Amino acid sequence: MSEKPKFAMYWSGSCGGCEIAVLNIGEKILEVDARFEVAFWPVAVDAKVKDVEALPDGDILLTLWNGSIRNEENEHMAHLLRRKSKLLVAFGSCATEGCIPGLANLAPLGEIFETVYHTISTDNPQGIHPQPVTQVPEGEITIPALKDRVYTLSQVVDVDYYMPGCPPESHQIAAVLDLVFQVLEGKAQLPPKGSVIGAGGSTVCDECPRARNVKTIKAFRRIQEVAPADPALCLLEQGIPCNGPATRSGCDARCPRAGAQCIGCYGPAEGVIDYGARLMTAFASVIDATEPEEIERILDGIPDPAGQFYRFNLADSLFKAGAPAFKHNGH
Amino acid sequence: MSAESKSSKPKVGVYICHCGTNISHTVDVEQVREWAEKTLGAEGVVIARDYKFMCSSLGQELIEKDIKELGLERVVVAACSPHLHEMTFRGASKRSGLNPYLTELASIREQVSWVHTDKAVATEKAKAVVAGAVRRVIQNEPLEEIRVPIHPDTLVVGGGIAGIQAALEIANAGFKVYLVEREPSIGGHMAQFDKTFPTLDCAACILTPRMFEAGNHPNIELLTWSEVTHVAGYVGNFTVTIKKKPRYVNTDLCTGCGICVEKCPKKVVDDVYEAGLGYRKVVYTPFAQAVPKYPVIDAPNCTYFQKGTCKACEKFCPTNAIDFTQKEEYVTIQVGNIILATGYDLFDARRVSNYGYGRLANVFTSIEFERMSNAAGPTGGNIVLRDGKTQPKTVGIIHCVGSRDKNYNNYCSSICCMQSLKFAHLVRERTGATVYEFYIDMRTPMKAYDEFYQRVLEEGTLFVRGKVAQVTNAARNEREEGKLIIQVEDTLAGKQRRIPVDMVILSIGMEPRHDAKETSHLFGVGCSSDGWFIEKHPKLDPVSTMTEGVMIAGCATGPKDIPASVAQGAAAAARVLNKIMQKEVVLEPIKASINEAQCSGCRICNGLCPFNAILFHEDRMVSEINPALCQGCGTCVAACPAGAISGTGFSNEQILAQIDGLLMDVNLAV
Amino acid sequence: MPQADTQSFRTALIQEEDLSLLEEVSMKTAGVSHLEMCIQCGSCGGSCPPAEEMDHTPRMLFAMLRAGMRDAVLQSNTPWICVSCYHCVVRCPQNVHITDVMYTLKSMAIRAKKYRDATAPEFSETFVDMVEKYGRSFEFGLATRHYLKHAPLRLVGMSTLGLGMLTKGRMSLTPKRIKGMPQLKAILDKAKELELTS
Amino acid sequence: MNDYLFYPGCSMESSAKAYYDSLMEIAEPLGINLKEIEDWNCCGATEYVGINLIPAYSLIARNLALAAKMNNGTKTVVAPCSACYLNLAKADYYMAERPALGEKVNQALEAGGLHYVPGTLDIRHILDVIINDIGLDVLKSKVVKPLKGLRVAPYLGCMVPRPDYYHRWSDPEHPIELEEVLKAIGAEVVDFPRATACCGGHMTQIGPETAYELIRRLISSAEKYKADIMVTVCPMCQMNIDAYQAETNRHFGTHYHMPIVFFTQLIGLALGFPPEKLGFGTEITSTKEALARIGVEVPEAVEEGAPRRKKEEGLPMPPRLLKNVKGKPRNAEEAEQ
Amino acid sequence: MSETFEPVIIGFTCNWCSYRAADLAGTARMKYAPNVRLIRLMCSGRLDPTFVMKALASGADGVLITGCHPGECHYIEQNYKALRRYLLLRRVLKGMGIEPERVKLVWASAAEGMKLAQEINTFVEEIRALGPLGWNRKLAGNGHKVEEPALEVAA
Repeated sequence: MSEKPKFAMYWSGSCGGCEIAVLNIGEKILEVDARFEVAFWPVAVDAKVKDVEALPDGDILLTLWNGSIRNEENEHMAHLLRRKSKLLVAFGSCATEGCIPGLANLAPLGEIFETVYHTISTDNPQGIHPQPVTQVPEGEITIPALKDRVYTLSQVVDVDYYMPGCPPESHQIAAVLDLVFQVLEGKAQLPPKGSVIGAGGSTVCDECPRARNVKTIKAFRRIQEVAPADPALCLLEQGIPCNGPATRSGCDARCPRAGAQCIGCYGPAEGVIDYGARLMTAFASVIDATEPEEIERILDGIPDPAGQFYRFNLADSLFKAGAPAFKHNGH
Repeated sequence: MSAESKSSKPKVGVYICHCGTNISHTVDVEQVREWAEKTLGAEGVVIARDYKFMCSSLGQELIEKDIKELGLERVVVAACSPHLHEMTFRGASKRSGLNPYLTELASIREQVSWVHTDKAVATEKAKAVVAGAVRRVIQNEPLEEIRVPIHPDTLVVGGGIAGIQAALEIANAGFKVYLVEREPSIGGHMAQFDKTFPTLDCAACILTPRMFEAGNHPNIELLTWSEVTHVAGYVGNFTVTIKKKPRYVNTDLCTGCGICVEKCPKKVVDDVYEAGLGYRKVVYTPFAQAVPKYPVIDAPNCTYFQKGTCKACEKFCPTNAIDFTQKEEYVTIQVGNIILATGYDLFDARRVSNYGYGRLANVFTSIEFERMSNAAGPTGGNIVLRDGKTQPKTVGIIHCVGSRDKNYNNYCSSICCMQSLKFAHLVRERTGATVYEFYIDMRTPMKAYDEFYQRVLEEGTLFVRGKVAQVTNAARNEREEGKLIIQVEDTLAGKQRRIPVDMVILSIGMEPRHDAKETSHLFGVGCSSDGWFIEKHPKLDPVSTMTEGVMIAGCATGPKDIPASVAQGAAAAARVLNKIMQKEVVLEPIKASINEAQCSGCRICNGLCPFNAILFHEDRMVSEINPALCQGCGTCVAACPAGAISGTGFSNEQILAQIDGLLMDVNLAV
Repeated sequence: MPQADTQSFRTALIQEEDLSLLEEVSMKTAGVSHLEMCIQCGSCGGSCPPAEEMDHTPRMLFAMLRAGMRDAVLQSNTPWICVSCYHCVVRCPQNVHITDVMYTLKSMAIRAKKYRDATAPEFSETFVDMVEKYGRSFEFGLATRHYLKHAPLRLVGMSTLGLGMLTKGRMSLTPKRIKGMPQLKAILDKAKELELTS
Repeated sequence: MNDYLFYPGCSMESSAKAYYDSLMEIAEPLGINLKEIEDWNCCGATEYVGINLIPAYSLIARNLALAAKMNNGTKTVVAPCSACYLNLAKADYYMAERPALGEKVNQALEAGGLHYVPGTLDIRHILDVIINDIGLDVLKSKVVKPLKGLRVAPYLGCMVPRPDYYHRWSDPEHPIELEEVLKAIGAEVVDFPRATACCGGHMTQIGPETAYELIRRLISSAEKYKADIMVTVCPMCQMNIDAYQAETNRHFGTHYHMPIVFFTQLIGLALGFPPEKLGFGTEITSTKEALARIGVEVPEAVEEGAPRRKKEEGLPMPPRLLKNVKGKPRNAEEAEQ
Repeated sequence: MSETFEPVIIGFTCNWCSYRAADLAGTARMKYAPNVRLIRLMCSGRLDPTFVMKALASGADGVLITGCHPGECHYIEQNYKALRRYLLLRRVLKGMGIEPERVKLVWASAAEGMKLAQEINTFVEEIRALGPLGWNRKLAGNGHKVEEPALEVAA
C-alpha cells in the first residue's frame, strides 16, 4: 500500500558475490529500504515468483540482475523481470559479459556433465545424472534444462544499463544508487539507455599508480616466477601479463595496487567490440622480436591464451563460445 | 554491448562500370545494378546505374548530376582498382560539392572480371564487393586534406655525382642546399675512375668542374668529413643533426698549399680513394682536385696522436692552420626536403676464394684497375703487375664477380659488362696485351653501349662465354708454369679451357652500403632485403620514398651507371623544387588520433611508430599523435587496448562494416 | 667426343623432344635440385677435374635435358666420369645440386640400360651387392670380382699392390658382417619397393 | 672429456687402419671420448646413390637412426672418413629439405623398426672436432715432440669442405683448418694450391687413366712445393695417392715419391707416440725418408704467391679473408612444399 | 552452389604491396579461385585481430592476411607487428577449438601477382579440406535442441 517505487534484485547463473557486494555498501542499504519497496529479492526478502507475475508490467522501477543466463529458468526469469521492470540493469560481470560461468562455453555440454557428475573428484555412488525430467514413484519432477551455452543478459532480453565488475566495487554501487535517488528527487538525469554505469570510460592503467615506460617484452612470466616483482613498475613491463591496459577503469586498480596483475573483471573499455582481441593485439604489438621462432618462444609464456584473454568476456566476445560448445549442434 | 555502426542511413548512389567489355564480359553488370537497387535499398542505396565507361567525362557527369539532383551523401563506383581511378571519382564528387572522401571505389575488374571465368560466380562476387563498399562508405567521414608549409632549404646526403647533380639543380634554381659527405672530399666513386664508358672521356675532366661549381656555389653549403646523426620532423619541416668530424685543420686559416702533406713523415695504405692499391700520407687530401681543398689528419694513424711527438705538419704549416685540439662538433639545420644519394659499396672479391683475390698477387679488382689505369693513380697510369714494373702480356677480365650468384648477390650489377669492355680497350691501348673477356651474358643495353662492344670486338679482344670456374697458380704443364691459369668452360665451344694469363681483373659488383639499414632507419625510408632503398613506385615514382619529403637518387636504390645516376639526381631535385614551389604540401588525411578521455596512458602504442609520431605527456599521462608525422599505417590504431586510437580513412567502423557487407550473402543464407 | 656429340644430337633429332625429362630428373634427385634454374654459365663444366674425359660438360647435359634428349643424355658417359668433388656445386651461381643430378642420371641410365660402358655401373652394383650381403663394404671381394670381370690384365699388375695391402693388414680376405643384417635387409627391401612406386 | 658418437666407416677397419689406430691413440690425451655406433653399416660411399635413391638414403639413415637411439649424453656424430661424413650429413640435410624423401626413408626404416627425425643429430668431421671443440691451444699444450722441419702439404680433398651444408669450414676451396692443425704440431706447412683438389675417387677402379692424371697433378705439385710428405683426412685420398702412386708413375713414366699419411698419425708423433703404434709402415709409398728429416733444418723455400703489405716497392695486397661466409640462408619458397 | 564446398574467405591486403599484387594479377589476367574477397588496409600493421574474429564469426570460413615481405614494409617495420599478432591469434583460436589453419599470413610484394594468385588457390584448397566453419549458423543456433546434450550423455 505504499507509493514507494519498487526495487528488485535477482541472482541467476553466478556465484553470489554481487549480492554480497551490494550488502557491502553499509548503511546505504538502509536508504535503499527507505526509498524503495523491495518487490523481489530472493536473497534478502521472502517473495515468490507468482507475486512478481501478479505485478502489472513495468511496475518495478529498478531491477539489478546479476548472473548469466545458463538455463531455461534463468531465461524465463529474465523475460519476466524485463516485463515487470522500467529499468533493468545487468549487474556484475556475469550479467554483462558472462564472466567465469561463461568459460563453460569452451566445452560441450556433455563434457561439462561428465566432469561435474562422473569424474574422480565427484562422489556420486549411484552415478546420478540429472535429467530435465525424472520419473519418481510420486510422479514426475523436472529441473530447468541447461541452454546450449551461457548467454549474457543482453543476449536474451533488452537491457537498460550495464554495471561491470566481479563483483562491482561497493563504492561504485553506492554511487549508482545515489544517482538513482537524485533522479527520483528530480535532481539528476538518467544516463542514455545502454550506457555503462558504475565504472570509468578509460582502462585500469588510468587508475594504476605504477610507473610505465615504452614497452618491449622479451618474455612473459607468471607473477610467481617474478620474485619479487618491482612494486612501483608497470607489471606488463615486467613481463607479467596484466590485463589492465584493456580493462575498463572503475575498480581503482585494486589488483595492481595490491601487487597482483589485473585479470580483467571490469570488461572492455567504452566502444570496444571484443575485449580479448584488444588485449592480445596490445600484448603482441609490444613483443620485442621479429623472428617467428623467437616470437613463438615468447608467446609460450602465455600458457592458456583463450583463458588469458577471455576469462570474463567469452560469452560476450565475437565468438561467444569455443567450437566444442557447438559440437553437438550438428555442425 | 558494442557500438558497431550508426543507425542513420545516408543516401548512397552506386555506379557500376562495364569498362567497355572488360568487366561486363565476366560480370552481369545489369544484374548487379538491379540487385544493388533492390537488396541494398534498405542500406540506403537510392540509385544504382551502370555505364560503359564510368571514368569518361560523361560517366563522371552522371555522378555529379545525381549528387546535385538526388542529394546523394555517399557514392560507390564499382569499376577498376582505386590505384587507377580513386582520384578521378573523388574529383567528380568534389566538383559537385560532396566531400571527396565520401566516395569509394570498389574493384570489380582487377579483383573480379579479369581473374575469374565463371560469369555466375563472378557476378555473385561482384555483388559482395559492392555490398562491402556500400556498407563501408556509409561509415566514411568527410575529411579535409592536410596542408603543411615547406621549408625552402634542402639537405643532400652523399657527395657523389648523383648528389652533386641534385645539389646543383636546386642551388641553381636559387634555393639553399646543404651537401653532406662523410669523406674529406666530394666526388664519390666517379672521382676514382680514369675513363668513362662508352665515350671514354676522362672522369676527372667532366667531374672536376661540377665538383668545383658545387664547392663554390653561393647556395650550397658543403659539409664534408661529416655525417647525419639524427633526423626529426616531417616533410617541409625536418630538423637534422650533423656530426662534423674533426679535421685537425682550421679551414679558416688553411690555404690548401699542401706543405703539411709533403712534410708528413708517415705513409699508410689508402683503402678508400686508392682502393688499397696506393699509399697516402697521414695528413692528406684524397686527391689533387679534392673539394674542399683542405686536408684532414687521420688521427688513428697519426704519430702525434699515438705517441704525442712529431707535429711535423704543424711545424711547417705557413698559416698555423693545424689544430690538434679540434673536437667533433654537432650542427643542427632546418630543411624542408632531403635527398639521399648515399651510393654503394663494392663487393669484397676475397669472398670468391676460387678467383684467388688476396691470395694470388696478380689478381686485381675492377676498382684497383681503375686506379692503376688512372694517370693520377699509384702507377701513373701504367698497367703493371703487382711487382709494380712488369707489363702483362695476357690479361683476363672476369665478369659478374659477386653478382648474379646466389652465393653472393643475386642481382645483376648492370655496369660490369661495360666496365669490363672499357678495361679491355684500355689494356690493349696501353700495353697491346692479349685480352680475354669471360662473360655469362653480354649486357650492353643503353645508348652507344653495344656499339662500344662492337668496337672492342673489332680491336681483337677474345671473348669467352662462360663463368670462370677458378683462377689458379697450380700449373699442369710448362706452358702454365708461373702463370695465372683461368679455368673455364667455353660454353660456345662446349669444352673446358685452361688459359694462362699474367693478370686477372675481376669485374666486381655493387653492394648496398654496409650501413644502409641504419641509414634507412635514420631517414625512415624502406630498405629491401638486399639493402637497397625502396622507391615509392619502382616505375612511376623511382626517386620518391614512402616518407614524404625524402627522395632517393643514384646507386642507393640499386646498381646504376653514371648517366642514370645523374638523371636521378636531377629528377630528385625536380621533385624537391616542385615541393618548394608549392610552398606547402598536401597530405592524405589518413591519420590516427587519440581520444584523450579514453587514453589511460598505458604506453603500449609509444614504441610502435617508426616515424616517432606518438609522444607521451608525462604530466597528463596520456599519449598524443602528431598528425604531420603520422603516415597513416594504422598500426597504433590496431594496437590500442583501450580502443582510444581511431584512424581516419580506415576506421574500425568502416572495416567492420565492409566485412559485414562482403559476407552479406552468407548471412542472408542463414 | 665430338663423334659422340653429333651421334647424340642425331638421335635427338629423330626422336621427338621429351619435355617432361627435366622435371623427371629434378623430381628423382635428392634434395631440391634447382635444375630448372640453370643459366648455362658453365661454371660446372669449368670446375670439373675430369671434364676432358666427358662426352658432354654438365652444363651441356642440362641443356640436353631441357631439350628432352632422353637417350642422348642417358647414353652420355658424363655422369660416370663425375668424381663427386663438389667443386661445381659450391661454385654454381644457381645452387643446382649438380653432383646429385649426376647420381640420378646414373640410376636412370642403369634402369633404362642405356649406358655405353658397363665398367662403372657394374662396379657400383658389385659394391652394392657386397654391402647388401654383409652390411659393410668388402674391398678384397670387390677388387678381385671387379678386376676379374673388367680388367683381368690389370689384376696381374695390381697383384703386387693387392699383396702389399694384404701383408700390411690393409685388406682382409674375409668380409665383416653386421649383426642387424635381417633388419637392414627389411629396410632395403621396403626402400626398393618405395623406389619403384615413386 | 668430450663425448661423441663414433661412425668409423668400413675403410677404417681395412685400408685405413693407420687412420683408425692413430685416432684411437690421440683421442685419449686430447680428451675425445668416442662411443662407436652399435652395429653401424656401410654408408654406401659414392656408389649406392648412383643406383637407387631411396635405398641409398635408407642405408645411410639406418646409421643415423641407430646413433639417435644411443644415449651417452650427446647428439654429435663424428666421422673420420670424408665420404662417410658427407653421406651422413647429406642424408640428414636432404631428409629435411625434401620432406617427401624424409617420409619415404622413414617408411623404409619403419620396416626395420627404426625412425629418424632429421636435425636430431649433429654430424661432424673429426678435424672439425679437434679444431673447434678441443682447440688449437689444448692441442699445442699436448705437443711433446714438435715436427720441426718437416715440410707437409695439407691435403683436405673434396668431401669434407664441400658442399658444407652447415657452413662449418672457413672456405669451401681454400680452408685453413688443416693448415692450422699442422702448424700447431710444429710442422712446416707448404703453400699447397691443390689442397682441396680431387684424388680421382673411385676412378682408380673404373677409369684408371682419369684417376692417374688427377693423382699426378697432386703429387707433382706437392713435390714442386718441396713437401716431404702429404697429409690427408680421407681414406680414399690416402689410398689413391699412396697405393696407386706406383701405377701412376708407370703410366706417365715419372718417378715421383710422395708419401701420404693421415693427419692423426702426425698428431700422434707430435704427442710422442711411437710410429709403429700410429700405423706407420703400413703405407705403400714409404715415409721413412720423410720422417728421417724431422728435426733436420730445411733450406728457405721459394715465396710463392703474394708479396705482403710491408714491402714498400710494388703494389700492396689486400689482407687475407679469414672466415668466408659463403651462401645465403635458403628462403622458404626454395624448400619444397 | 555445387556439391563441393565453396569456402568464403576474407582477405586483408596492404595498400602498398599485396593489394598492388592483386592489381597485377588482374592486369596480367591470372586466373584464381573466386572464393576470396579482399579488403584494403594501408598496412598489414593495421590488422586488428577483431577484424579476423569478426570475419570468422560472421560466416567466413577462413581469413587470409597479406603484407609486404619482412624488411620491405612501406612503413618500415609494421608488418612485423602483424606477424606477432597473427602468431598470437592462432594460439587463441586453437584455445577456442578453431583450427588455426583457418587464418594464414602470406607475404607478397607488389611484383608478386603470380605468387598471390597461387597462395590464394592453395589457401582455398586448404580451407576446402578443413570444411565449413559456419560460425554465423552456429550462433544462430538453428536446428539445435536444448535437451539434446543431457540425453546424449544419459543414453
